[in-house]
Amino acid sequence: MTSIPTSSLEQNTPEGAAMPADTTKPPKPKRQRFRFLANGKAATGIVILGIYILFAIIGPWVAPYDPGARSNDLIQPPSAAHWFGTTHLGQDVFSQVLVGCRTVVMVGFLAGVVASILSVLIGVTAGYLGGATDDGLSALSNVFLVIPALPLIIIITSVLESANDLLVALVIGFTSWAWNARVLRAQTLSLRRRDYVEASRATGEKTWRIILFEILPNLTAVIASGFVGTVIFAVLSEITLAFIGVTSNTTWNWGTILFWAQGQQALAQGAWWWFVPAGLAIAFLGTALSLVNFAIDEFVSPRLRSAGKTKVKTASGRTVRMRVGFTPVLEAPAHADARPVPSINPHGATPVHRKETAR
Amino acid sequence: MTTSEPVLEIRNLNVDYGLGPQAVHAVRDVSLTLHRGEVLGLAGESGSGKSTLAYGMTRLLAPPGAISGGSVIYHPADGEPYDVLSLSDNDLRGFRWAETAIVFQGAMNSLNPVHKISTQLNDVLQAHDPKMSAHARNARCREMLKLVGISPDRMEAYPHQLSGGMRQRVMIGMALILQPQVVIMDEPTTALDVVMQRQILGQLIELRERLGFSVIFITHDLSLLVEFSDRIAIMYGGRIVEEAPATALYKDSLHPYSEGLLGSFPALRGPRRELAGIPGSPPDLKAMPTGCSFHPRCPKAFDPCAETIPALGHPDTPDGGTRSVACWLHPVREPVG
Amino acid sequence: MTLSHDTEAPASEVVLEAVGLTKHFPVRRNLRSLMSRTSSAVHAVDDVHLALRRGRVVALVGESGSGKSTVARLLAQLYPRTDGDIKLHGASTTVKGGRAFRQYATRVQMVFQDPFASLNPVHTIRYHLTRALRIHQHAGSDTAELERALHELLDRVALTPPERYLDKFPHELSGGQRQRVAIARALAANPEALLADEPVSMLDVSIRLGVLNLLRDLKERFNLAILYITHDIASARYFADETMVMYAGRMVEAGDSETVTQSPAHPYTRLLIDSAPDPDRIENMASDSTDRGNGEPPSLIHPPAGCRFHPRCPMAMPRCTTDLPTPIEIGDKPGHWAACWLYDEATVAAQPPGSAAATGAGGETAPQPATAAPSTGEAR
Amino acid sequence: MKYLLQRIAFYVFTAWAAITLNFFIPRMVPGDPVQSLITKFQGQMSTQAINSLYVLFGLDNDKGIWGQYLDYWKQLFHGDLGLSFTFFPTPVSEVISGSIAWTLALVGITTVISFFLGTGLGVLAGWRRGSWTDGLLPVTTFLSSVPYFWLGLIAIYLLTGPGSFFPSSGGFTPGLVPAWDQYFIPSAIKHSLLPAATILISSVSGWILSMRNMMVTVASEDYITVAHAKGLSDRRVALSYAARNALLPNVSGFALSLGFIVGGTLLVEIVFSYPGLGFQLFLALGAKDYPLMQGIFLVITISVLVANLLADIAYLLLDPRTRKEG
Amino acid sequence: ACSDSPNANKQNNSGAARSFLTVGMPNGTQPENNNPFVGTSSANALGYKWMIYEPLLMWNPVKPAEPAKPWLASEVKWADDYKSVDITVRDNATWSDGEKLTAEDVAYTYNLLKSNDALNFHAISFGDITQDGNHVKMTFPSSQFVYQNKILANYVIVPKHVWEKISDPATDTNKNPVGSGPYTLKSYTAQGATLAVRDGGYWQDLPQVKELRYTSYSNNDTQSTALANGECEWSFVFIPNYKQVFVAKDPEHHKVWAPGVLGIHGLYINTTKKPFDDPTLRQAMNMVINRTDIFNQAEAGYFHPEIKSVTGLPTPAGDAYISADYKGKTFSVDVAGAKSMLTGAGYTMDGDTLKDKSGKPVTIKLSDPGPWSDYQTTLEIIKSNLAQIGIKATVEKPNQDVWDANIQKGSFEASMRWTNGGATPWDLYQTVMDGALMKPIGTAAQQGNFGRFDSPEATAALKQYANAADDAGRTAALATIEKIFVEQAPMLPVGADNVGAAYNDKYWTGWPSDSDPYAGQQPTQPYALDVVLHLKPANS
Ligand SMILES: Nc1ncnc2c1ncn2[C@@H]1O[C@H](COP(=O)(O)OP(=O)(O)OP(=O)(O)O)[C@@H](O)[C@H]1O
Ligand SMILES: Nc1ncnc2c1ncn2[C@@H]1O[C@H](COP(=O)(O)OP(=O)(O)OP(=O)(O)O)[C@@H](O)[C@H]1O
Ligand SMILES: [Mg+2]
Ligand SMILES: [Mg+2]
Repeated sequence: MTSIPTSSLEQNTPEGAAMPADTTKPPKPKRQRFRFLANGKAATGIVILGIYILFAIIGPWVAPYDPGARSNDLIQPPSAAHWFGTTHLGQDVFSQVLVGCRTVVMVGFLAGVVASILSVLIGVTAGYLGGATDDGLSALSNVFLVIPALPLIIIITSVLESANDLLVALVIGFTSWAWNARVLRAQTLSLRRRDYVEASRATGEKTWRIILFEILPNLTAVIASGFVGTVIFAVLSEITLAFIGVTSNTTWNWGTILFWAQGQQALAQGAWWWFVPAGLAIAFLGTALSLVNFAIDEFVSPRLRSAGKTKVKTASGRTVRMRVGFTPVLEAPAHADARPVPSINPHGATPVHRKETAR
Repeated sequence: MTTSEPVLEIRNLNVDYGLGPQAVHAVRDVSLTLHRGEVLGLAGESGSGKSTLAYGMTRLLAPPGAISGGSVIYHPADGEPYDVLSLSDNDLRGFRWAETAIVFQGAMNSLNPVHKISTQLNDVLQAHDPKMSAHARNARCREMLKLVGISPDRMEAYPHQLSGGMRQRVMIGMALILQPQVVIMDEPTTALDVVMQRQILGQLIELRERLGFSVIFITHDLSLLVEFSDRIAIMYGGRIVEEAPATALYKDSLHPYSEGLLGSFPALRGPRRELAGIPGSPPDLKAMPTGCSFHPRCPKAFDPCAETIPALGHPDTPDGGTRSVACWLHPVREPVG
Repeated sequence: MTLSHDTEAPASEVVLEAVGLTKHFPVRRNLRSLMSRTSSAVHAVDDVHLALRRGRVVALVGESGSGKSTVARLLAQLYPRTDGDIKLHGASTTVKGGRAFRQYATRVQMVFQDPFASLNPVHTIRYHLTRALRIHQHAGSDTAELERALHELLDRVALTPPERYLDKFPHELSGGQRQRVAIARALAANPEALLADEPVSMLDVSIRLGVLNLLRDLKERFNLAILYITHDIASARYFADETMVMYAGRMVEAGDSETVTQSPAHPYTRLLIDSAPDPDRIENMASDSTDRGNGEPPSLIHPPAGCRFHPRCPMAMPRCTTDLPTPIEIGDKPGHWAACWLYDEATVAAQPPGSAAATGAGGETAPQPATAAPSTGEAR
Repeated sequence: MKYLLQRIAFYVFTAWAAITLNFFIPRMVPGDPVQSLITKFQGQMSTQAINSLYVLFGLDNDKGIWGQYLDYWKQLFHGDLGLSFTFFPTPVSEVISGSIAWTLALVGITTVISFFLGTGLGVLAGWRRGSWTDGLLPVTTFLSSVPYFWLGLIAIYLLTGPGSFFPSSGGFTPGLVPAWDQYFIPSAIKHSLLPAATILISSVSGWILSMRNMMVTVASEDYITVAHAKGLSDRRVALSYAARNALLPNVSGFALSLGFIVGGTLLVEIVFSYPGLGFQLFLALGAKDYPLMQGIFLVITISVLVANLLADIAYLLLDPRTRKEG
Repeated sequence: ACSDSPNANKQNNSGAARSFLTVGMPNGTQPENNNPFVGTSSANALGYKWMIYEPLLMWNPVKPAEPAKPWLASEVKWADDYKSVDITVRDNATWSDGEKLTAEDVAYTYNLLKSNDALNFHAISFGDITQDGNHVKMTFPSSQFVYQNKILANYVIVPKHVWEKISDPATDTNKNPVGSGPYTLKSYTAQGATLAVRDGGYWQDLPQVKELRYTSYSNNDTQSTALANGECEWSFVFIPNYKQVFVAKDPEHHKVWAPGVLGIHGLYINTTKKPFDDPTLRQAMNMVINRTDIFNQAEAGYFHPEIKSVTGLPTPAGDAYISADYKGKTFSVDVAGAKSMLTGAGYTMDGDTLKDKSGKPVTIKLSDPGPWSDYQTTLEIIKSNLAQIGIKATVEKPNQDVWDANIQKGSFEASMRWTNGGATPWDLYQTVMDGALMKPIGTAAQQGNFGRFDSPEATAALKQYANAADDAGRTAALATIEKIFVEQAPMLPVGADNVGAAYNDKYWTGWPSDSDPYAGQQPTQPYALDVVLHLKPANS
């Protein structure tokens, strides 16, 4: 073998034996951006969420009636004219649900964004910087954790005279970041001494860039699930507040519908159509968000992105389950040369009990 | 120590990652026989499928790994041989550790961080012999720890309280606690300095002498293999390309890849010699070259190499009966498997 | 493609120097010791002196956990040091962060031990390298230039064709490929000193050889000063100009690589060299495979007094248990020293070597040193 | 020692900050307890009563807010929480002690059950990924997203009524006196079934989800494969190896959720007319009953802090690695 | 478990005739407090204080003009100027601890009120209180005509020998109440109180209900559910669509009675805000409010009986007070009339929008706290009513505290609110129009005149009514008051307070009704005792 002191290993390839993988133009990196949607759950979630967002945007325009308009059809069950029936004032429940969608979605997402930003700012900063900053910020988030959120929201919304949706969203956002901040801080603590963070520091990255581009992407799953959790929490809070009549919002949301329905004892009156749709609408929104959450983990981690399904069909049509500890054997072993394999005797000092005869 | 009696026969084993067209064939058509009492070294390019082979034959590969063909015949000390791959889950559980134990690549992650060493040792005994008394179990655990040179008073320690070397030895002790016939060790010493490495291996060899189990030893460190194992198998691109007694392989390797490997490691002692690497880069498992997967890098490649995959067989050499190779340069007398 | 024993590089300028470098990691106590007032620390690195010169490679070997990586990180100023000094071109430097740290980073780069951990799993190779280039203003002014720089980098570490790797995520690469990416990232800064922490540990021997060749080439072409940390002493012999041996946080021996590997002076070095597997002496293995290296590495929280190796040393003398050995010139080759009382003639005269040696575990007898002046382990 | 002192100092500081906030925030609300009382009784209380109420509540002598703050701390140090306005002149401590047992019994037990049930199901769902348990997730997600007052009201509508087994409200049959006897206990249990089920249904899925996710993560750890390789039974691997390790985050979540028992159940108590503390807090908010609010906030603050401390300790006990790092 | 369990006798009451009555109020959890003078006590909130303690007189608000029945007082004589009263105390009443009830106790009680502002929750200014044998004589600095029932029928008498030992009667929770009523407190739990009938010694026949079980429900919903389920037999609570929610559940026994009284609910208008300072505009608004809709849709057809008389006085309680001018004059929706009245006064209709004299569109903000759903519904209806004359109304739902502050400080445009109530129309008119209560905008007017209605005439007439020496003077004053109220429309009356209840006569009959309105029916008011005394087992 000749000795060629060069820097490149590859140059040394014996001529004529070119490497197929090297000479062919590498395939365009195909990042399956929408792989995410291949996941059934995530796709369902996205679709439902899409519908909600669509209605949040167009709801007020497509609503068949003015949600507050009285009519003479008092407490009517669902009909062609009123899909979800009417209220004690003859208002159209369907229109109320449609129109209410906007504030619910708006408040939920705004609060989610506010809380997520705060929790990231405070949690990650505390975790990454450590020291006195950490102590201070941790104490702050502990205080916010200790203050009961719902009462605080009630108090704050009552201090602010004309509490509109925006305000409610902000208040919810400002009072519900602490839990996530805690989680993020713990997570950051474990990340900040990771080699790749140290490595990018050693490369000469600036601190803000390290936080933003090295640490944050690895927290995406946590942030996302925190965000989803906060959105659900915010929606539930908003609706609860409206339901108990604390918020003074004059606009419609599903909590307002439930407030009226409950104030008029809709269920006891037999007017289930007044009470049920809004609750279901909330539940489906929450479900959609959770479903999306399931897939976020996979989506943000390049490693998990390639992880396969759990159940697979083999060529011969059998279904095998991919599971840890028991690698599936895809083909039923049928070896012409396999020796006959009789049942096994327990052996030696370590008895092995087997019920079944191996084939 | 070594007999010619087989204890584990791997036949035409194929292991894939993923399914269908996406599948990566990480182990292809591997046939390998482990004899009673021998240390079989497994070396090869990184990514050539050594770990996959080790986990595949015990069905321990994590998803998306799947076994797509072949059989693993186990010969118990007494009784008839059987195919490990077709055992039911329950039988497989009984088989594991009692017959074949594995020391995994990273000792750090092999021990459950929240359980004491004693618990983890005890677990094995309890699972395989529920009737054993607690006292007897405890005695056995102590014995095992002593055997691997860990003072039994460390029984109640948690894994993080032990050094890497100690953890490694705990794993070795655990692997031997049921006196299995086969111990598979996957790069058990890569992270350790040579002193520690030698210490552990020395103990292992000594134990083998006493207990008579067989070892499959996976490592990149060829010199270590030559020193410690009876036979060495070299893997490349998911296949076994050569298999021979350790000294025979070291002195006179037949496959150009083995030659390349042996020519690449620097010697610590003796005059400095020229090191020749293997040119080219490892094959892409997804786009394997046709024919012999080593041919694009092989300095001796000739016509058939690019076309047909050479079969592993006993070569036509004087010691051909004890070794096998898969290379067109060496006409095969008799195929293996 | 060869690692040839090339001609001695001219003794040249010191780029980076460690003077009495010390690092103690405070340990958090457990519940029980919460109550006691003692605060303890891991003595990871104690009083380490080391100099990296232009165009030369210094190998750092030693047992695992002896503080090699810590030395590298200290030199990269990733850890604040407990004591000692780091001199860059003779000037004492302490940088904690901010601009000064980044300035330092352009001159001293580090390759981390574990390429699985040191590449951010969410970023592509392109991102990693682009950042490195950008930070050190080697990215050029437009995308074409950047692309060229990226290609050049990957070419340098023999990841060709570059397009095949640029857009991959770390987990899609093999260990060896990652290690090369890590090296490429360090090279992007065009540093003066490269701290390479076990850069080839995960590679099979053939690839390992390729990477070392690359480093050697770079060293020669760019006059790089390299610190090469490894467990593979044989590669240190071939690749490094100078080899230093660490044990339990302390330097125990240093000298010209060939000398240190062929005629080790310190008992620990000898143990290390003897332990290294060598296929050429298989025949002798059976006889002495059992009697080496017994005993545990010492606790670094409560390191042994005197020489830290004395509990395991077959030739320990009473003095070894009390007095910290100072570096003593061996005299066979210039610059070869060992921190061992065996080379202090006065001590050896007063106290026979081995007189304080611990009897090996399992009643094994310690190997008898042939002479006080240790023989070089010439290949048998 | 220093560590312990640091922790204690940290908790003391947090407690101080939270209590201070709890003092000031309610007082930022416009209006005062007397007006709230009058509006609460909408016409049933004449406006002439205003003066007598100011005198009664001791609000007639003006003290600056700082003076009140100091007084509050003075009171606290004497273990005195003051007199409630809404239930004047009942001492706050009496109001709280009267209802806290109900909250603890209903929500406490339910939280514990929910945690164990959810964690158990989560273990199952994570371990048997790809089996029927996958169907569990959408269902529980759906249930957890339902506002629980809504669920409770539907339950009341569907399941209670004349002749139904389930009572619609209250903690026990009116006329009974709390006592450990064969009349009261069954009655109390019967009354707690629906509210408990409501809380359970809407909270259990959180535990299921987090446990499942942790299980999935842990299942890919090497030591799980090793456990399988050891030939341990599936149960043993699932419980002693996977679940045991996956449990850690859930445990700290659980400890914190214990802290939120008091504050978090307002609506169940309202909907089912359950005589608990959450509802008291709601009333106190509406009535601007500062002493009662502060008292309940204090209980919440202390319970959250204690829960935090417990979480710290639980972690220390459960994860030997943290024991090393503190 | 154990035989001495306090619940031992509780379970076997299903077979024989029912001996207990379940009473509920939607007041939330109540800690035990039996102090009858403290409005916040559980005894007051649930109303059981009226079963333990008794007043001197029993007054029936359903027939306010009728004199109150003697109760602990066997006779009451007011001076003509209503500045003093002479009370004869009944001599056959005993306290539940066996002591005799004497005039000394009565004098003690009133002296307690006099010397204790905190207990004197009707803010009565007492003069001298003297006792002489079984007589008690009280004097007052001013005429107490309008307050007479508050003084004698609303304060209960407490035993001197018990209360003189109490150090601070205002903060005592009176854990062992000793009263003259037919019931004693048997047990108290967080959910409510249980009262047992006395063994004897009551000055009248003991009631047939042996046990009263009071439960405090968390809110209206739970209370009405309990009523509908039959768990609770008697309560005063707003039940939406009560016919379906409550009555239909057991039409034979589930009943609601809701007589109106002299206290009303209406839309207060801030008379300082332009253009609502113009009585014409207010009157026009008054003309378009659809009170029937409000009654049926917002008040469930019963809760706030519809006000028909233009004087704002409810029928039948107020019938006797309607002045001759307005007898028979009732509200009716008259959109056209309102419009023409407005255009006549210089307003213009621009399409659907009403413009005031300066040409600005007339808009109004209606506000009430969100949780008051009947008011909210009322506002919604008013909003659409006002739209008919081109007034664009918006409904706001400020937080209750904010609303409260706004109302008192006069920073509102219009809001539904209640008035005080009493034995005469004086209380309700005073709340709306009394200039003496008026405060400048921005200063809290706590007692009334929230709309800042500035009418010296009205103020004078109110004062005259309260202090008049004879009926003629009162009638004249009232006529003036009503005239101002009708013509200036400072507040648009909508519904009356009711003193009825929702009840269940499956086990107990004898409840007051339209045919026999012997008392009001709220379980928390003084007459509750009178009601209980009338109850008889249904199957007897
Ligand atoms: N989850 C996976 N999906 C796809 N390919 C995989 C996966 N895991 C491993 N592989 C591929 O399978 C091949 C064999 O891997 P294996 O771990 O057996 O190699 P090895 O010989 O043990 O290498 P090393 O010496 O580095 O441990 C590798 O090329 C690797 O890229
Ligand atoms: N951050 C830290 N905190 C506490 N102790 C540490 C820390 N980092 C390293 N140590 C300890 O310092 C000692 C030296 O560690 P170091 O990583 O430098 O060893 P090394 O020589 O690089 O070992 P290896 O060959 O295994 O990489 C070890 O005992 C280690 O446990
Ligand atoms: Mg491997
Ligand atoms: Mg290291």
